[in-house]
Amino acid sequence: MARDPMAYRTPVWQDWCPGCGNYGIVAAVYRAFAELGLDPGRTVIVSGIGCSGKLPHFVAVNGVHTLHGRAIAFATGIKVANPELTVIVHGGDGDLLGIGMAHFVALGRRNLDITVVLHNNRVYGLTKGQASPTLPRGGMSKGMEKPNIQDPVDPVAVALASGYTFVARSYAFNGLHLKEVLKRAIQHRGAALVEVLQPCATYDKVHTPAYYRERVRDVEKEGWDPIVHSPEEAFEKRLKAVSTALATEDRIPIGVFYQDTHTPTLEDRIAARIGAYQATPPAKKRVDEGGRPLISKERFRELFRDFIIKTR
Amino acid sequence: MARDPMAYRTPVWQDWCPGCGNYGIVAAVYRAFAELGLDPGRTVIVSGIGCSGKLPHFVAVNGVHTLHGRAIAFATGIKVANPELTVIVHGGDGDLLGIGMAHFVALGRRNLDITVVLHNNRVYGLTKGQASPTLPRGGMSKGMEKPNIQDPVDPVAVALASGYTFVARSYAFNGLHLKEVLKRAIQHRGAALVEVLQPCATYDKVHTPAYYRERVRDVEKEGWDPIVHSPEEAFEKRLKAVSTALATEDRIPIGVFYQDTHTPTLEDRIAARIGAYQATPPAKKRVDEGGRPLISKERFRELFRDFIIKTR
Amino acid sequence: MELRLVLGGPQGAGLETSMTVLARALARLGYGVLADREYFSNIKGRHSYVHMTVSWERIPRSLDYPVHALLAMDAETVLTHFEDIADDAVLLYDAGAEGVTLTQIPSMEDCLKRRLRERLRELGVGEAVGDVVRYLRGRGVRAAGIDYREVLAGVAREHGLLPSQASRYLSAILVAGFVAAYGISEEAVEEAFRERFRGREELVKHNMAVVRAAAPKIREAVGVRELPEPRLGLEEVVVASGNDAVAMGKLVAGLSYQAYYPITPAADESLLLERYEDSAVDGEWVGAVVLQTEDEISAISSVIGAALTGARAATATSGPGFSLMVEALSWAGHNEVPVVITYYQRGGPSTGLPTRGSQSDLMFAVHAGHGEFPRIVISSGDHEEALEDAVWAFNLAERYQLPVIHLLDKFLANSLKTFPIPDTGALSIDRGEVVEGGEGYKRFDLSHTISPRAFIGGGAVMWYTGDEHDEAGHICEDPVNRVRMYDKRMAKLGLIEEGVPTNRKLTYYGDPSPDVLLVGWGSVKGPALDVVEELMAGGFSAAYLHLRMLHPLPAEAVRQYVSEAGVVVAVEHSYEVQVADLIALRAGVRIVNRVAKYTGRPIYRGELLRAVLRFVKGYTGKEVLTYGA
Amino acid sequence: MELRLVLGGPQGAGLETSMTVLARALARLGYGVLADREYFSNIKGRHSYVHMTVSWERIPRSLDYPVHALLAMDAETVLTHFEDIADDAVLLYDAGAEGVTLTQIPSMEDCLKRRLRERLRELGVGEAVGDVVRYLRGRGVRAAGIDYREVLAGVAREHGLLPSQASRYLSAILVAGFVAAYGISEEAVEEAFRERFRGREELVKHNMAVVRAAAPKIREAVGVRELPEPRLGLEEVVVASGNDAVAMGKLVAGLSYQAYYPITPAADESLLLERYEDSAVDGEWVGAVVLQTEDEISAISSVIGAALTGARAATATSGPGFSLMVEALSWAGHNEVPVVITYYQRGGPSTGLPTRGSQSDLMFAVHAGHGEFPRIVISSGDHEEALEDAVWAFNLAERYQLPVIHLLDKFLANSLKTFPIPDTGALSIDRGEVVEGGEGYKRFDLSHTISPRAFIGGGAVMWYTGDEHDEAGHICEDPVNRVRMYDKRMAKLGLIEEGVPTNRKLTYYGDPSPDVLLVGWGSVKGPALDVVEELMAGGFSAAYLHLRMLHPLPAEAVRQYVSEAGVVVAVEHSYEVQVADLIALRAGVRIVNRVAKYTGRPIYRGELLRAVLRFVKGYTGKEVLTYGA
Ligand SMILES: Cc1ncc(C[n+]2csc(CCOP(=O)(O)OP(=O)(O)O)c2C)c(N)n1
Ligand SMILES: Cc1ncc(C[n+]2csc(CCOP(=O)(O)OP(=O)(O)O)c2C)c(N)n1
Ligand code: SF4
Ligand code: SF4
Ligand SMILES: [Mg+2]
Ligand SMILES: [Mg+2]
Repeated sequence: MARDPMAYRTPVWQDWCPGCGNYGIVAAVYRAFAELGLDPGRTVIVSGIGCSGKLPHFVAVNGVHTLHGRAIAFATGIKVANPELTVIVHGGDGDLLGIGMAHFVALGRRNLDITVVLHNNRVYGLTKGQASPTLPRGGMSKGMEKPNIQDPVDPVAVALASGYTFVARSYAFNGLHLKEVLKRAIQHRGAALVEVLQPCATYDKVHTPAYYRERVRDVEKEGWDPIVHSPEEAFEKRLKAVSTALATEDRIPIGVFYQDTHTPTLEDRIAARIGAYQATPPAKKRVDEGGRPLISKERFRELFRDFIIKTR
Repeated sequence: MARDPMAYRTPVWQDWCPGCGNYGIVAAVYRAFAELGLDPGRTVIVSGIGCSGKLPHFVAVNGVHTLHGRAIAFATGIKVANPELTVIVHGGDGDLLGIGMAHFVALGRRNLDITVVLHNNRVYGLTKGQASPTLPRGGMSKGMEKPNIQDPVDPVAVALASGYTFVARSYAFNGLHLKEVLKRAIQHRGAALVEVLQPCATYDKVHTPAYYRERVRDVEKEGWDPIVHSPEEAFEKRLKAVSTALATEDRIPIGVFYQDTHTPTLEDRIAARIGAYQATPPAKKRVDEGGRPLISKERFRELFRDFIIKTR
Repeated sequence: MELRLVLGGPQGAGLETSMTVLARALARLGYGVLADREYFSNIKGRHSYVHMTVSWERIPRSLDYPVHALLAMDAETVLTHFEDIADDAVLLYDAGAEGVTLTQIPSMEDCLKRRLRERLRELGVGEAVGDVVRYLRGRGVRAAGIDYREVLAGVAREHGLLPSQASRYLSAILVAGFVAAYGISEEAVEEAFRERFRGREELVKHNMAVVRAAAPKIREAVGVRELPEPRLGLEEVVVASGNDAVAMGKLVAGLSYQAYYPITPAADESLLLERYEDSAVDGEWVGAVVLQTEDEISAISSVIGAALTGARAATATSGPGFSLMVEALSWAGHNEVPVVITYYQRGGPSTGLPTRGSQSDLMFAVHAGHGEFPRIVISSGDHEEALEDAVWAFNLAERYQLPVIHLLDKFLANSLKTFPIPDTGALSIDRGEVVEGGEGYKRFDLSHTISPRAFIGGGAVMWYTGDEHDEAGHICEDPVNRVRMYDKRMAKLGLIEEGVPTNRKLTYYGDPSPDVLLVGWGSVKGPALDVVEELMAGGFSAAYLHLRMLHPLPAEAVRQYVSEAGVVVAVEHSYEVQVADLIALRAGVRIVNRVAKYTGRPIYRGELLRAVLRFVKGYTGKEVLTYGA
Repeated sequence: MELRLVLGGPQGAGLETSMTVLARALARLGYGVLADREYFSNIKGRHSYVHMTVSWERIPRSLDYPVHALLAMDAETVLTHFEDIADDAVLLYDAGAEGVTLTQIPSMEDCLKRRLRERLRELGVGEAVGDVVRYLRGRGVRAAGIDYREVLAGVAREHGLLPSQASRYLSAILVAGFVAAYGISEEAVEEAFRERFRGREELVKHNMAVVRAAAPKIREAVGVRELPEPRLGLEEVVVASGNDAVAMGKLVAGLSYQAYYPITPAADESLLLERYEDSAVDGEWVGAVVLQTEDEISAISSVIGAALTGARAATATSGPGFSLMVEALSWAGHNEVPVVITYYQRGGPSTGLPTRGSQSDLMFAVHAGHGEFPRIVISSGDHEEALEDAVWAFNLAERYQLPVIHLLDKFLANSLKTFPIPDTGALSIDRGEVVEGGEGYKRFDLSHTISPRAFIGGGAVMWYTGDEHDEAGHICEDPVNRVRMYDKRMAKLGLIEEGVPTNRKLTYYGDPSPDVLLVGWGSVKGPALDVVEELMAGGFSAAYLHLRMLHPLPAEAVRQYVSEAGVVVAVEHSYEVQVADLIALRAGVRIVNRVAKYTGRPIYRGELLRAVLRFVKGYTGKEVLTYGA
């Protein structure tokens, strides 16, 4: 089942800046995919717009590089239409938590089996370093004229408030940890968030590799158990996960904070509505019979009988 | 200072359904405004689209009935441009927590001094009763063909995760409680959320007045102290507020869950950047001098000296 | 040849039930029915009415005034419509409301109140319902004043109901009015009630009790004028709204994914699809997954995603929602993704008149989206066309690999019509060139204008991006590649011009070189055809050019038709009559005579005829139609 | 008369500094400068270049090839541009990169690599930089091969820097190249560095050390050809980008609120406004509050909100962002709110070529939004116009109470230009009719086409809604009110047609009844004027019709100009040449000759001249321009 990580690398030149955390992320992706033995033809990376958004072009699985903030929405259609696919979203902090916040929350409410990898570099990289929704108030990147006047939002807290059933944080240059977390997230059935702390080498002179190296702490190693053992436990666990995940000036927790396997996925919920869904999802539905509709006039009469009236 | 509540009522016919919770809300608005003695010319109600969105037409203060999901965004421009105004947003649960979620979260990050009144009727009223983001999974309104397959989101939890500094819940037909909470929210300096449980008489046959009457509990009466007494306390208080606010099948907490007066408002933050802001906000900035720009050629030369080069 | 009527009452009081029951009963009896529903953006209480044409000779295509019957649930209906009725019309009203005056109707908008007050003063009529009824009686109207409360109380007593329960059957009195005045079979009506309240037999019973209680009194008051025997010769008909027809068409097309965000007047289409989600024929799934998304941006984005996997995917919306879809539309155009957007126009701008009709989004639909990319815009003139075009939309989308906008409107969406069962078996399904892909597959292979399409999940690996791309789908900013890819995309417009037969893109009705040519699209079709018929019956040489593909426009054919006609008149439910602008833009001919209606109400046959006759008599310029409450 | 040059290197390596320093030094010496910046959607590493025209006779208006100097930071620049240079041009390159071959340049896109490989084979030239330099030398090019590493190492040694620190001064070598080859004063350059690195004197010192170290070697290699003395006669100039010019114009206009969401090529405008947020003149605040919002929907919505309170409010964006603003645009049009949207076009569709230019959003800007409502679309042809029009935009918005779209493009946004200080004191500020309001104030008073505007917060109470409204701003669905309000709004278009002088809406340059008339807008102006000049110098009768108000279009004047000319050619940075379509639509004349460029690169003078000459010689149809890397 396991494959060669480098088989997942496309020949496309990776045009991120030297030292960018995205190199760490894509490397972990190659290894996670290889260890999971993902079939490139049955795997899709869906991305938004930003430095992070370029990632699918560097990975030799299907890639859909969408619109700023909309990766989750595109991915939703892909996954619902063909639930056999492994669907992974890569997006920036601006992309997912700013313009795309409505979709980010909606995914939690659906618990669709998608993994969201959030490249948190605290800036808008590709537009030259403006503040993103994770930059602390008062913070100032190299691309800004004035210090930030907006407060940051914590993706872990929002994900937990929105219904994600797998919530984790990792760090771009902790390759092993990130790879393992990605694997667990992909293997989890349900909406998964992996926030990745990603240094922006060009615009963020504060949250550097040195900064993170000193501060990250693996809470699972410290004994945190993210598993929801019974549905009743979920609410309390979520609250505790929020405190466990809380980052402070000198301690940034990484690890899986929360995993709940009791909540049905959207696919399960649809399957409960539509008998044929599992065997014949939308992508595989037969549409015609020799170039003619399956619903012939006779079948039309049958199917829409409620609308049809025989005249006297 | 206090005025006659009925002075705040416009002659416009209120075309909500008989029994609609919105009648309770608008009545509480009249009374809260009257008791606060709000100046109609200096007060603005900004609403989204929905049954709830019609409210400004029934209140004799400035009314801006905007687009579906965008009331907070419009209100942001109004308030930033003229911080002297009292700005109150009224929106539906679909409006604020679905299509408008990105703005809902962004307001928390800014802590702009706006009060958001969320009419939570668990349905899309004006489009005839589809599921809103607060309808429980499996729930089914009278407008739906099939039971809901999406999980609800709790506005209180999201607001607390987003940085709102005043977070409360009340009930449309508990007029006294609602009026008091509205008053406290309006008086609070900073982003305030008041979730109002609002029975939809036409589409929701579950969350009826009887349902709520039995279940609502005033947590403040039960001893909950929502005040953040020092900035250090904020994080813990937020977590406790989430558990305090948790609604279950037989207990729905109402009251103020959280109030933090230590975080500067967006107005404060702008004023720290721009000396003139408090005295001369954008709405009052002088634009011309006798039909000519304030920035004459001479002043242009001075202001943009960095761009101007004297040739040799 | 036809009977016209208005049923009116407060929104939420059962008017839709009366409409459906009457339409279905009449269909069963062999009549053709067309019914338009007019209502406010309101759930309960505002004035709402149904304007219906019943024909014994054909399936009606248009509506007109004056009506032959006004069946009023409340005072507001009588006062609002009293001038809409013919001199010998039937008027059914609540005798208990005779004393109600204009002032006592809070739900009526002030400006209408002011206008009515003035008009009544002009006529020397008082402001109470009773005054108006007296005035109408004087004009020859056959009025039946029935005490509705009394009727309902009687039924309540008889069936052991509370008064509040009985009030739910108010709308059955209107049904009784029709049944009584036109000698309609009570059986047909009962069957219609039974279909409407499937499995809730007590509702059928109580409704029929009301009908039976009220009918004799009404008959007594107005007498019976039996409807002529129907001569349509149909053995079975579909009775459906435009929303229903499109949903049916989509299922026939093989739709398997629809994402939507609720909005008037599109949402009902998605609700019907939801009802059919789990449907099968001969054991095979023929439904679609229907997902209510968090907004329209998500709806269209997820539809694009689904289409990439090979699903026939669509969304349905109206103006505000479409505005939000514009960014993703451009992505779909750029990435050559076959998606269908069913776009029901309503009164704009902005929220506008959200429950009223319009055709004012044509130029927007044609030009929406930044940058240049091919799209197709089609439209349908009636329920039958809408059903058929819903299939066509997917075929075009997949053959040409682009977004297709199916431009409809509220008039169609919400009007109920009887029409023959479509011969869906004769329609074709065209999926365009689909391949498995495999090793080295290039999604944007430049050796074809339309590169063979593989589905994500089918085994091949491919890339899509909103950036300009190379053949594999990777970002590429090279200027030479840019021109080749840009040309490839834009060349589709030429392929469509050649590849789709002109007679599928437009229909021409009437005299070949007419003295008067009407030009229109969408819901203009019905009244236009009827007016052309009347003109021809009056000895004029007339024709109607009906456009079904608006972009790319069959410009050459349009130019020819327009240049061969005498007086040319463009007709549209809008201010600008945008179709004339579009023709100027594409075909280079300027149509100066324009008939515009932008009150949000449909174009009525009579007002259109009068306007056209003015043009025939030499007037040039714009005529604005305004009839209708 | 002019000197043309290209400076190239990897994105993020200081090219912008070289451009700014050179432009400012040249400006100080009295030359006119225009510099276009071409770059990928990338932060570091992709090939980027500056294309500059330096003139001693006037302020340059257009760019052209071949260039007289190519100053290359890296191998990719040499290989990409080697055919862009004149036979006796100066070439500065890194001797240390002579051995670098095509294959060794990962940042170069594959298709370019393939093309170059083929071309070099054709020319019989090897694939290494050294081979190409030898070939160019053979053609007469004066090449200076300088070992960049050595130069930097020397400076590093001298100033005690680490090699990694010294590498930050690479771009100074390009400055040295120019200084050396054209005998530019080192003082002027030093001053420019000082302005660029205000207060960071060590950066000035190190950069100048590099310049002084490299210049003699370059001079030695290529000799000095001094630039002619400038004859422009300006005592002072502004050196600014188009983004800067618009920001300045907005502040002159009295902007007090700008909300934006970062997007190329608009964001720099907002950053400049942010820098001036706290500015005052004579103790009075002249800055604007600048808010970075969560998306473009929020940006435009908050701008509308701010405008309602009386602020002059604006946003700036490009295609993807504008697409998201469309719904709110319709609200603003409906509610008669004066807002300004500065719309910088870039290459579409979708993300397209996000850092390249285009003019392909014209029809979208004119038709964006559901429903019908008046708007104004204006555009500017150069920096001076852009600054002035930024003021005009607010005046139009407030006088006519509607949204104004100021349509610009990336070419303008990112090009640096020298221009005279605008006489802002002579501009007018027109706020339209503003009242206090007070008791009984009606925002949409129907006794005026443009109802007097009161501000929220000024004391009066008023209502706004996206629904159709009555005079007070309350929802109203009445058909009679509907028509009156609709007519009132749409009538503004007529007022604008009459009220704004034609010569403000368009500018006509050249012969009155010319044999060749070019028609264009925006960034077409520069090359078009230069081509007209060249044509006239060559004895042709020629003219250029420059459109500044595109909607409502001054149709009558356009029709007249077009019909009086011989050959008419529409020019645009797009595929369709949409301006010709717009003219067909509004003025009823069809321009068949079209010059299109859609590679994302600007139209160059020479290629435009050649295309126009083909039309002059009788060709009709479309000419596609493609020059430029
Ligand atoms: C609708 C829209 N608005 C703005 C942009 C411009 N834009 C491109 S990338 C980007 C921000 C990227 O920031 P983030 O999402 O954090 O990604 P990063 O580059 O940091 O990985 C923006 C605003 C866009 N492409 N589309
Ligand atoms: C962009 C857009 N999409 C859809 C609609 C249609 N619409 C009108 S009201 C409404 C939902 C209202 O639900 P909610 O916000 O909960 O308000 P309520 O009516 O329940 O008070 C929708 C979807 C719209 N007006 N605009
Ligand atoms: S700008 Fe920052 S995030 Fe983007 S590629 Fe460079 S280092 Fe990475
Ligand atoms: S539909 Fe529901 S929310 Fe809307 S007015 Fe009626 S009762 Fe109220
Ligand atoms: Mg980021
Ligand atoms: Mg609601």
